[in-house]
Amino acid sequence: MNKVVKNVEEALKGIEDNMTLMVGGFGLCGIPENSIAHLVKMETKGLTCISNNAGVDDFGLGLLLQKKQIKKMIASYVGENAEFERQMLSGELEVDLIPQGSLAERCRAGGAGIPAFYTPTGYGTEVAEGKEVRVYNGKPHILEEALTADFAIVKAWKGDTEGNLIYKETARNFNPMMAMAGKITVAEVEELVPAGELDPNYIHTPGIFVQRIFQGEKFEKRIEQRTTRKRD
Amino acid sequence: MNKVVKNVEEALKGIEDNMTLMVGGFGLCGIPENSIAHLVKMETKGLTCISNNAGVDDFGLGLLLQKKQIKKMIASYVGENAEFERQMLSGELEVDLIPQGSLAERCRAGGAGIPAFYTPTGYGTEVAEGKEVRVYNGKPHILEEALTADFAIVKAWKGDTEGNLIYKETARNFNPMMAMAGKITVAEVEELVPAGELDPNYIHTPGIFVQRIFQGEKFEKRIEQRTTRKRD
Amino acid sequence: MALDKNGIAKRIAQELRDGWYVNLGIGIPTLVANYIPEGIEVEFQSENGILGMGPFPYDGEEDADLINAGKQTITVKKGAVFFDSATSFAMIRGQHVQLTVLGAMEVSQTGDIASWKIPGKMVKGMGGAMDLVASAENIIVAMMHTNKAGESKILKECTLPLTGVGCVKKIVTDLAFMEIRDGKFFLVERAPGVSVEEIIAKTDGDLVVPDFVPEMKID
Amino acid sequence: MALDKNGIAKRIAQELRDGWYVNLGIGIPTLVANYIPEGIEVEFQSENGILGMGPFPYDGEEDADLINAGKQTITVKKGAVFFDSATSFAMIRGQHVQLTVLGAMEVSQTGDIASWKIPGKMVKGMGGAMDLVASAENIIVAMMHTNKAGESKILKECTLPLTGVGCVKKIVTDLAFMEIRDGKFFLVERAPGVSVEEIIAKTDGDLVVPDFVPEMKID
Repeated sequence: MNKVVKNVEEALKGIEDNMTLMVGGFGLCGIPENSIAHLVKMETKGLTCISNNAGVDDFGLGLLLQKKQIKKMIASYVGENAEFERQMLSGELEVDLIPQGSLAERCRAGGAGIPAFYTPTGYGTEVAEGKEVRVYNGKPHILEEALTADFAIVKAWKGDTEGNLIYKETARNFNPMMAMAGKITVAEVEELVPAGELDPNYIHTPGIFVQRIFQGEKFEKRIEQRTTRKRD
Repeated sequence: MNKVVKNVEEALKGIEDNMTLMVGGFGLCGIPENSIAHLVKMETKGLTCISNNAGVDDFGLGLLLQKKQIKKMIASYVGENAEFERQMLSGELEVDLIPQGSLAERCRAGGAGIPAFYTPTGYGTEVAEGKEVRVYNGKPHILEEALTADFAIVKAWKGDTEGNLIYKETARNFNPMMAMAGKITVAEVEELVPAGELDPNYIHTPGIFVQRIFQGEKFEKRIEQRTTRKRD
Repeated sequence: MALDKNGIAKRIAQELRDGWYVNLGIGIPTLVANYIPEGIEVEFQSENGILGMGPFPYDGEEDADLINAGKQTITVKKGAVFFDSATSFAMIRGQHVQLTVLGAMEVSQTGDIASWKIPGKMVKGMGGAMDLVASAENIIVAMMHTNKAGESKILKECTLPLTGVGCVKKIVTDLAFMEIRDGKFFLVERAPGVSVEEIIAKTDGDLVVPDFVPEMKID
Repeated sequence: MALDKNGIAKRIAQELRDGWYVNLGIGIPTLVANYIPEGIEVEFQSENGILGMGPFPYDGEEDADLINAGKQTITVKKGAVFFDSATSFAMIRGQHVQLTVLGAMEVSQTGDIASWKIPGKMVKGMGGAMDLVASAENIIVAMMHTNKAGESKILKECTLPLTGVGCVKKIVTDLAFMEIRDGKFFLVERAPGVSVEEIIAKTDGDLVVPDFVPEMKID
């Protein structure tokens, strides 16, 4: 099943104002840079973005925030983005903060046809407000519902023409679950290869979850916290 | 973290009468042959076994059934085992039949700290009896609870000394979820290698889920339905 | 003349659409893979953990680690992928598989299906069938119209324990192609040489018969 | 003399046990990895998807695809493994990680912890902290005993939005090592040169002080 589209324009066709997008990555690691850059060009407005983080001021989803294209952000940690904090505190931006593990599991659930599940995470906190509580194994749990999106945009290291994806190291993070949960899932990859070149035993995201795939033109792969040690 | 034990005796130490065991595999594919053979020798009785199938009369879990070591079987499909059917219809064996996808998801949930989840599977059937029903997206779903086990016994292709596992082809099946859900997880592998020999990007079961690992002495790998075609 | 198993599979194959991921059950459904219409591409998922199944292996090339959900030795096509059972049913439950074809002991006119148990007699278990019927957007049942005693398996209500409720959309038997419409069987096509009268006689449930019932076109 | 950040990390490192998988939060907790006691082996999990973290890379060898949960460039040890975020939190929620060390803005004497939000002022989000504190069997909080204004952060009740309820077991501050016992802080050890009186004065919650309070042994 050939899923290849010729470029980012074609890959993002159909994204409209007020849609919900899932965007893969953790911090600036494993984010779909080419698609984000193109979303800025598309000037789509009123987006709800589901992503663990909101980028930094001048990279990642921060670029969409600067252009005020995001109406609502669903994330777990947004500490590195001054413009985000400003828009949130001023009320311009709706924000739903979700514990990281619940965010990951809710995306997986959305892709896996599990509409809701119980988790101990967040019990007794703001996160639990309005949610059903039930005791299992002597411990209170809250009911969390699945998340899905009109489009899920993920970034992989290698992909084949069938949409099978392999991620590199910790750039995997949220990408596999979001790939499962998109009505249309778009994958941008560093290297696009013919079907049969990836070992079927070591594929992270089976192509069945991916509707469109393209090779990104350029990956900056910015490092957020460059930490090193001196050679002895 | 070295998880290597020297043989199957040491690997299965602590398994006692009336315990609950998860046993990996689908049909006879990817089953922990060495451990099953040793369980027969141990003569442990009153076991509750959670496994997708119950083996055939003279292989796999069928060996434990022949010796009447199993009190209760939790499975999804048991069609290939005459002794199983006899024991069940005579009432000697308790049987809990669970849809295959719910079985897989309940094991994963057990390993992932999710005590219960909603699924559409089984609504309106015997499987739903006594279970809570709730409508999501206009469709009735039933509440299924997590499964865990005193021991999970899985079979992998390659493993390293840290307990990291790689499965081969469709021998993966239930092994990864069961590895997550055992209080003690035992892995028997075809090939045991030093830490660092497996590519960290392509490991199916991270070693954190595995408490004991050993290289099996012998793998028969019996084929249940040998189907072939003639060369043109 | 009533269809044989391959005939049923051929008719079902005509329902395949380009780009679909398809799960084929054990028995007649497995044969559907042999009759994919020209010009369309479909991918077969087997719930034990594979996408991109190829044909059976050549004699002597069987691999014990490579089987389908019927436990048969198989091969893979280029672009295949292996995964665990939880991921496999995430695909199924999450409606990423567009079509499920499976066998049945009974179907009812409201789309109920019974396929896994005869109380006190046969208990094989439901395997993946309950997950498949609960979630699939398109379900085609492949079955014989009557049992060996000649009794209809196309019923007002199922008598055996159910596999799923109100889920079946299409049924292809040795005699007919029917759809479930408004709580009744609707006769879409009859098998080559089979009369509408025979189908009516062998159908226990309410059957809507349009003025003209075309004959199936099977090569 | 009150402990510095490295001193706090050193004291916490003494609580590590052989064979444990450990998750270290951002800030002081990250430093704990530098002080693993001799003769024990522990493995560090980072919730963005890695087990078996090694030290920071040498200058020029940074890999943008290889970071920890603090977004810092790292390296891997032999036997490391990468996984996705759902699997990562399956490890955490499923209690496969034996110890969590994290920072806090406030802790209460019943083990509540606040660490992610100052209403109207600072909203960074909880990241993985809520999952970690809800599930970990052992939680050690690394923090300063007081804020910059000198006010105690060791409280009867937290004033800020909670991260978790009744979950903290041990607290190591610049002044003291305390445990939560029966709804009170129990003073286990004092920092080198710090008096019991100073700890009492700077602790807002109920503090149980045994007759003899040993001084921490920090190299």
